[in-house]
Amino acid sequence: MEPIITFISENLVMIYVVVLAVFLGYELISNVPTVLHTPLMSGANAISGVVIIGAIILLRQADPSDFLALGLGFAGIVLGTINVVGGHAVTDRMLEMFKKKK
Amino acid sequence: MEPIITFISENLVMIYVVVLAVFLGYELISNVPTVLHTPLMSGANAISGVVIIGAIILLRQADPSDFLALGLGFAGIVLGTINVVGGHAVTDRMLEMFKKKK
Amino acid sequence: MTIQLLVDLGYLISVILFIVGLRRLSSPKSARSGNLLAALGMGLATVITLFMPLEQAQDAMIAYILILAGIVVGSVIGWVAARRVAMTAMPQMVSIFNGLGGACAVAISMVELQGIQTAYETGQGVAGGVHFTALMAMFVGAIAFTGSLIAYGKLQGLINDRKVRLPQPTLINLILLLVLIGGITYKMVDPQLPYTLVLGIMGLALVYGITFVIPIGGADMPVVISLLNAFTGVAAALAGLVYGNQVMLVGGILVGSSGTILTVLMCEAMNRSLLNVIIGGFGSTGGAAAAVGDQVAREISANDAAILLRYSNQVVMVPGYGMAVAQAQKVAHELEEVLEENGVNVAYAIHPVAGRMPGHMNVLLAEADVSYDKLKDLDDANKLLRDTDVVIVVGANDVVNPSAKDDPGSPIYGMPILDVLDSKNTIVLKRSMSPGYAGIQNPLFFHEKNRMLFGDAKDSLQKMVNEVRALG
Amino acid sequence: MTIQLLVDLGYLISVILFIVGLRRLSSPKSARSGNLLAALGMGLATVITLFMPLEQAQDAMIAYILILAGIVVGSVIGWVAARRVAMTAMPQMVSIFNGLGGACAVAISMVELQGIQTAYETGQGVAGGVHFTALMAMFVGAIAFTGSLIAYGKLQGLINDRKVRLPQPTLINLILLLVLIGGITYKMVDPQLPYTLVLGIMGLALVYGITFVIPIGGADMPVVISLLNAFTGVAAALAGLVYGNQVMLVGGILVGSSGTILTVLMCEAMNRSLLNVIIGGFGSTGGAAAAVGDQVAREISANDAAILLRYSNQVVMVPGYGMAVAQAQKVAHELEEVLEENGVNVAYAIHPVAGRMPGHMNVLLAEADVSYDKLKDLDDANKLLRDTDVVIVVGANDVVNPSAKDDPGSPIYGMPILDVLDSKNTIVLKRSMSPGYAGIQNPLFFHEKNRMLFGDAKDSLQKMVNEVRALG
Amino acid sequence: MLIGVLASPTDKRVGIIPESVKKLSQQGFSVVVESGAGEKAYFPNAFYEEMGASLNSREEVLKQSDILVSVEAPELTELTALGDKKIVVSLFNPLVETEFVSQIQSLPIHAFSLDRIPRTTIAQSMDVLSSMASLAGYKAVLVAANHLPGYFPMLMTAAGTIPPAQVLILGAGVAGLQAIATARRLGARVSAFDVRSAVKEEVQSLGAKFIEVEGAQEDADAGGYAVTQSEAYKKRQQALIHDQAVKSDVVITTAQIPGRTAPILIFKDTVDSMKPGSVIVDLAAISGGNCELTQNDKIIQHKGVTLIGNSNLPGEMSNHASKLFSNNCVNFLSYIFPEGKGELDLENEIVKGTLIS
Amino acid sequence: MLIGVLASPTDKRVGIIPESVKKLSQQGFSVVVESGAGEKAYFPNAFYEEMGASLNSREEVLKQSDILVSVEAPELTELTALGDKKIVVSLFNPLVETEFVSQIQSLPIHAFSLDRIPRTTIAQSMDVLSSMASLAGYKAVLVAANHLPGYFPMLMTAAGTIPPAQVLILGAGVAGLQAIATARRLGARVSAFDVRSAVKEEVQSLGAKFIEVEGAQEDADAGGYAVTQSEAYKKRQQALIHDQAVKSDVVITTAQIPGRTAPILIFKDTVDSMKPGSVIVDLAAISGGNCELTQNDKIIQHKGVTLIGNSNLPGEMSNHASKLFSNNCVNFLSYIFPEGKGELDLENEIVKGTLIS
Ligand SMILES: NC(=O)c1ccc[n+]([C@@H]2O[C@H](COP(=O)([O-])OP(=O)(O)OC[C@H]3O[C@@H](n4cnc5c(N)ncnc54)[C@H](OP(=O)(O)O)[C@@H]3O)[C@@H](O)[C@H]2O)c1
Ligand SMILES: NC(=O)c1ccc[n+]([C@@H]2O[C@H](COP(=O)([O-])OP(=O)(O)OC[C@H]3O[C@@H](n4cnc5c(N)ncnc54)[C@H](OP(=O)(O)O)[C@@H]3O)[C@@H](O)[C@H]2O)c1
Ligand SMILES: NC(=O)c1ccc[n+]([C@@H]2O[C@H](COP(=O)([O-])OP(=O)(O)OC[C@H]3O[C@@H](n4cnc5c(N)ncnc54)[C@H](O)[C@@H]3O)[C@@H](O)[C@H]2O)c1
Ligand SMILES: NC(=O)c1ccc[n+]([C@@H]2O[C@H](COP(=O)([O-])OP(=O)(O)OC[C@H]3O[C@@H](n4cnc5c(N)ncnc54)[C@H](O)[C@@H]3O)[C@@H](O)[C@H]2O)c1
Repeated sequence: MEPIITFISENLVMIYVVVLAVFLGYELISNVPTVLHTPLMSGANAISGVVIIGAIILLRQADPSDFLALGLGFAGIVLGTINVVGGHAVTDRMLEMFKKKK
Repeated sequence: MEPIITFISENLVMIYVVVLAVFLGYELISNVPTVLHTPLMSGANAISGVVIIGAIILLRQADPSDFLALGLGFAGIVLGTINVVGGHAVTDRMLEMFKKKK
Repeated sequence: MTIQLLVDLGYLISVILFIVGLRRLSSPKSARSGNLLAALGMGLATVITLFMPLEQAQDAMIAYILILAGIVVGSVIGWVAARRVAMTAMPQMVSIFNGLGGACAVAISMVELQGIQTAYETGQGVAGGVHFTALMAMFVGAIAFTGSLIAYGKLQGLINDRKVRLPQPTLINLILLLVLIGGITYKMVDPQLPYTLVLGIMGLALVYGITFVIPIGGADMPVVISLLNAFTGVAAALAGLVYGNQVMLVGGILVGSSGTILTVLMCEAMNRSLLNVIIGGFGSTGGAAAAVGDQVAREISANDAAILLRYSNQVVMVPGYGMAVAQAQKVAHELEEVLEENGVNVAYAIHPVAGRMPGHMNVLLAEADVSYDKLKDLDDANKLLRDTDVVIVVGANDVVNPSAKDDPGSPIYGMPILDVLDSKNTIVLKRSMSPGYAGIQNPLFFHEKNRMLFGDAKDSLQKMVNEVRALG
Repeated sequence: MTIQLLVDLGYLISVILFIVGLRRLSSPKSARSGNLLAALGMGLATVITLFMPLEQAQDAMIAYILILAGIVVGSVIGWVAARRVAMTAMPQMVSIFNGLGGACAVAISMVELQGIQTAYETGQGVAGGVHFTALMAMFVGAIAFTGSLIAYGKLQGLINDRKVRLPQPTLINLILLLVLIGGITYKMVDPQLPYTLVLGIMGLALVYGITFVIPIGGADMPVVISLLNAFTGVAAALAGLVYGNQVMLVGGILVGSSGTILTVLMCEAMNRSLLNVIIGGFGSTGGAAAAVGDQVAREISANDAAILLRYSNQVVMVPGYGMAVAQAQKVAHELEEVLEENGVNVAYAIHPVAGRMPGHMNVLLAEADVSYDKLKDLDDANKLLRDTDVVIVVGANDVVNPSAKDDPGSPIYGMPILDVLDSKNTIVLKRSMSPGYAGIQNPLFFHEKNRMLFGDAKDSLQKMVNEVRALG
Repeated sequence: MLIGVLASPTDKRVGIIPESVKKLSQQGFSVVVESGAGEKAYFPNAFYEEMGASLNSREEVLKQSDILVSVEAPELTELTALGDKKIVVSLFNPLVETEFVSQIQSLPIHAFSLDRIPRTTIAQSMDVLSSMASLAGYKAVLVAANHLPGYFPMLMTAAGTIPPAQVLILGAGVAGLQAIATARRLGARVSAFDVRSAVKEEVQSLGAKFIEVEGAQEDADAGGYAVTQSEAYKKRQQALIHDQAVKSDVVITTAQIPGRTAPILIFKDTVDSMKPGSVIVDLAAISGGNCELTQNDKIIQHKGVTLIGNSNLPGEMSNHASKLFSNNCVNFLSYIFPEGKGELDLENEIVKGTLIS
Repeated sequence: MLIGVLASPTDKRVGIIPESVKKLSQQGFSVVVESGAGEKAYFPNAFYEEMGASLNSREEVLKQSDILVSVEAPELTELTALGDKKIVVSLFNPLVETEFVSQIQSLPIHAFSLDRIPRTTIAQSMDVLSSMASLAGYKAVLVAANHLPGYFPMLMTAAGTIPPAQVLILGAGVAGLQAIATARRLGARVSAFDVRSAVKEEVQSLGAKFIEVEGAQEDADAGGYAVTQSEAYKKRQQALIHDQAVKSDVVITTAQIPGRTAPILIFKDTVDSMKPGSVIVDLAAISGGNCELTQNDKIIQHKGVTLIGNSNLPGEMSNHASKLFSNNCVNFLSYIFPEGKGELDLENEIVKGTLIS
């Protein structure tokens, strides 16, 4: 128990951030029309590519001799970037049909 | 500048809390039907009575000889409680008409 | 340590209750429970605050007595006031409550500011952020306080828009605001400045609250109250920062942001901008009443009309020539259907001379496929009207003109009419205050039971249909 | 110090862009800009991360080369893949992308975990929270990774639901999950345990991702992808906690929570519970296709139908006897009106023998007050159909049966029909696959241009009206 | 007071129906009915007796009653034979039957002509003209549809598409509006024309197209009735009506100006150019007709066009027509004699308007 | 091939209208028309000539043509005088006119009776019975409304409330359904009854109430036609119909069983108890009528009830009736003689069904 309690009180504000973000995520999309389910999923998926931030930090912190870290980091960046770039691009294509009128 | 910058980096997570709460507040009620404007205002007003928390803390921290603090604290508690209790009660009355059916 | 965990969790739960409460408050079906949840959150936060470990706690006996006494006194006053107030006076009540919240923020900030002052004077360091925050809490709280009281006065009719006026209100307010900002900046730059400055700032802020609201028209008071409510929220949040208290911070911010949006939404509902409301002052046209001579006909929004209908048991529509002109028969039928879906009984009262030819209404309603059984003729309708909650007069005029009964001087005196005033409420849908075929004014429009919904009948009905649907 | 401020502000702006982006993504009118805003936020966060001061930064040349190379390679692959993919294969693509995001989380967590392992082994202290978080990030990322690949395989038709099956899937999954939780707990309790355990956990998590998705029917894959997307978001957030990085944390949480809700909404749209989807597996009936013999008719939801209609230029409704039975003429007219309001041209194609008496459709549509000018007879309709984007067949059957043209063996061979297949899409509204008056099956239903919308025509049309209205 | 209900030899309607007998007795009147008066309106003697009226011969009814009610005005001889102070309520059509009316003006009776009820809101419940015009408008469409050798509504059938009938209504007063409504019900496309531009809104409120001719004269003091128009206007009007009529399958004319011959709106050459099989119903036949070729109370064929000049269409709907007439009459009697007795208020607008002798 | 169009002495319809002449020539037929054949349907000779048909006397038309089209069957003498292999298309009503048909069966001609087109989806474009029944259903309501001494729709007026007319339709085939639709259009409350329970849904789809009698016999093989019913069923049915009819203002009967006398649905005592002024239109008059009192082609009054036994209502709408007949006929001819010539396919269902000699 002890370490968890410490963790909680140390990161109390962080926990507020998490709780608020959870509610916010819920509220943001709770009124989405069914037609947007797929594009929204795709867009959210692209956002989940933020992990590349982690990969970048990892590589910047990596020892140049630590090939495992370098390799996995590189892999992470490639994979994450595909997720981000491909995700946003594919979402944009899905949403093209909405631009026509009005 | 300096103290503000310090303030910001010291309270960075707090700022996230504020930003998220602002967005959340917006999202929470952005779809409210006009008929609920007044009850919602009243309900929110009751919530804004959280200041009594401050008044309680104030009194608990007050020196028993500091009559100004005691007096203002007491006034704060009375005023705040009226806000909270009266606010919720009045909101409930406004909303009574919604309970009838379905 | 474990107690601290409980406190933290308890506060977190309070915050979540606030969030969920606000959320539920914004939908008619769950609004009541939302209010209760928020109240629960508040209760939880209060209890926790009463007993939580507090570093600088003195926890004097007298303090606890004052706290409990304050809570009891406040609760009783608040409860009784809330129960006693008439339905129509509720906005005023909310305004008063809000003012008190603002006053509370002022009270505690002043104490804190004095503490800070002492700290500065005794040379102890105080974080600049805390000082600033406390000043702002006081400032914002003060505006909310006096502003709300003025709003109350206006709504209650104690302060007359036309009599109590400010010369050059925008200029005065601008100057006041600049002076206030200057004062706060001054105090921040040199915290050693005497406490009198703080008192001066408070005094000016209280004045500013008054001058801020005075120029705004009485009809716009609901918007102002909502805005001041957001101010109180911000004041609470700032106080929360001072105390490093999460519940106050998040709760306050939530109220501040949702209150602001609500204010904007309210302005939108009146087709105006917030700026227009605040600066516009008297120039505003959005008054909720249309006057002919010295008589005043009150208006209703489609939304309020919708809620009135949705929660009725018996609704009667009175079609007239205006329904024919607007070709609103189908939408009328749609409104009937959506109301019936919600368990409301709907009938049509057909006056024998409604329209411009015998059976005009029959032709139109048959076209819209309204069931024959729902059509009531004069006698049946007048019986039904006695048990009717809301009558919607769809572009009829002469056939619901009470002068035919009351005013022997009227050219239509003696004509049987639909006694819509036997019902609890009437809503008249027409485009203007102009008279009908007989060319005579209609006292119904000015009756206290009646509200006008101006606009083309088809549009108005469509709006009502949409609003009733939105009520779910 | 000032740089740190810039970094903090930049990150904050990224987060706000994510929030606003998600918000805008959930409304058709703003969805595109929402996507772009989110992308902008991502770009900003990336640039900041590249250059921000970092305490433990080694900033080796090779690292920067790898970073840039990785970004270039990833961008090119992602971009090309996204541009090349066929409209119909987009869900698969999203699934793949999501899987890669999960893999990325696994990759970085493994590195971090190794670092933590070393720290523990060399006796340096590591906060228990960080260790746990990294383990969870790896675990959740791994499930998202392999799960998404399986979902891709199912959607792409590479994995056949019927052939690739698991015996006792629920049991297997439960056991796997327990073992995984046990492993993580074990490692947490005794952090000194060898790194092999971590590798083992990773391996098992990857397997669990596969066994989690395998039992779920192909038709439910969109829901699964959405769920796995939420997983990736959570993994990102956890990784963010490891790095103490706000953007990752908030961005990840936002995706995690909105993804979860989206999953629930998707299940609701199919009238099922999430549990039912995950556990139900093959038992599920919600397949998006109705089969007669070995022919399969594909279904469409009212929502997708609505969007198809809303963004068309020309829509033609083909009423038949089913419209009469459902008494759907008024709702058909309502759909016509709401589409026309949105700039869509709508006409009705009336087949001479539609219904059960000469002029049956005319009688009904006249009752609903459809303008005579909108009614097209066989010849005009067939001309118009060539330029039609969507045909809605409202309870008609024989009159749109292509066998009358193609199949000399058909009893109605030679009868002129409405050539609805000359249009781009057709949607058939009926209650079942049962035939019409002539008692013969209709190949139209199985045509690739056609989608079925099962249910009473009036209900289906009403749903479409509501959905089109919701599109605003 | 005793009300006597007379039969109308050439009209199928009856002035008071059995249902009204009850109402009248509640108000203190008693009723005697000429035997067989309601027969043609499907109100047999038995129905009257059930409701408490007594039956008698025409002579007796004339002799006994204080108030006489008849749809058709009684013979001059009969009126002359009446005693002092008797009251006669009927349709005297005083603006046209000037000679007859001037003769009865010398008699010591009070004659009320129900066709002179003012067109005000308060008087609407006694307004026989409105009730009858409404019947006529409805019936005119039915008669036209019956004479048209085809369908009114649009039908798309396996044997070809039938386009909707084009119906043109000239004069959109009470009859015209009812005709519009009925034709629209049957599925026709309807256009209408009237000199009074106020009618435009009313026409459109019934879903028909209003044909506008610019520059019409209007007289707000005419109490809702039309006034005669200028020459230039008449030319433009004529051309427009011609164009519309030629396109139409059915033309129904209702244009009247009280006390004058009806305006000619359809000329011979227009009829000549109309489609074979088309139908014209002229409701103004009695005052000369709106069509040049109309013959009162005759149905004629002209180059394949059927011209119907029936002046008493309400009489064809004798049952409902009698019901409405009777209700109007009861409302009128209870208005001028509250509670079944009392002096006439000669200052009252309605009394002034209807009293012709 | 030359098509000859004959006039029908006692029927206002014509078999081929001018518009169809054009279509037929495009398909390789030429057309000769008996002078005046279209007159009564408002298709004057000039219209035919404009479309490229030639005009001639009846004798010449009979002599020249390969195919003869006539609404009314030609005289036996005329048919006998025709040469070999001639084709005659008409309405022979073979199930009833058995004697006449057996006589022409011995002639060396091909006689097609269009009233024998099978009731299948593919044949609908040639189905004269459907087209004519639809006309009859529509017209029946108009005739009823015209004879009813009152309004169909509900009207709430200053002179009292008129309740909507109650209309009862017996037999909901093509004519019955069209009658339902038309009566509903005019604002009546409609109920309908039919032995075939499948019709229930169709009746409701037109907004009318379906009256159900339990236990009807049905025969799926009868091709959509009704079959005769059991005694117990008939009793229940009779009681129910009686109750309904007595409440109704208008009764329209269309019940028929091909080749038999029509079932009696309305008995004398029912008519006796109906309201004075009510109207019965019996579309089955030609096969004996659905009402005991019906007299074919006569309008009679029985105790205040009007009984209309008009057997040829479509003929009253001669213009549209001819148009529909003509289109059916053209579809039929182009179906059995694709491109204007060719041998008859005697195996074809439609040919088999209609060929009576
Ligand atoms: N039934 C008959 O046979 C007949 C025949 C002739 C005359 N009349 C007379 O007509 C009158 C009938 O009474 P009524 O109550 O039906 O009508 P009314 O008294 O004439 O009043 C109609 C009202 O509808 C409103 N209106 C017009 N267009 C509208 C639109 N588009 N949307 C909303 N409102 C609209 C008008 O007010 P705004 O302009 O402010 O919108 C007007 O006040 C009686 O006086 C009767 O005597 C009847
Ligand atoms: N026009 C005439 O004069 C006439 C007369 C007699 C016969 N017919 C024949 O009738 C046919 C007419 O063709 P059609 O295309 O109009 O109709 P149809 O071929 O009979 O098909 C009607 C379809 O409507 C569907 N349906 C029934 N109730 C429904 C409801 N409540 N909601 C949604 N769908 C419903 C039925 O499918 P589900 O059961 O799956 O819902 C059925 O497949 C032709 O074969 C024609 O020959 C015509
Ligand atoms: N106050 C009431 O409640 C009440 C009751 C009944 C009627 N009215 C009004 O009285 C008016 C007259 O009604 P009515 O039906 O007895 O009228 P009417 O029978 O006298 O005339 C019929 C119509 O013909 C039109 N007309 C005359 N000359 C014409 C011409 N040259 N060309 C075209 N049209 C011509 C008239 O404008 C009128 O609309 C209407 O406005 C009606 O609304 C009022
Ligand atoms: N395939 C096609 O496209 C097509 C075309 C036309 C007609 N039809 C069908 O053919 C059928 C017959 O049509 P019709 O109008 O020529 O029929 P019909 O004229 O022979 O009979 C009229 C109606 O009377 C009913 N009837 C018979 N005896 C009765 C009794 N004792 N009591 C009550 N009702 C009785 C019949 O059921 C029928 O509905 C209908 O079902 C129609 O839908 C099909």
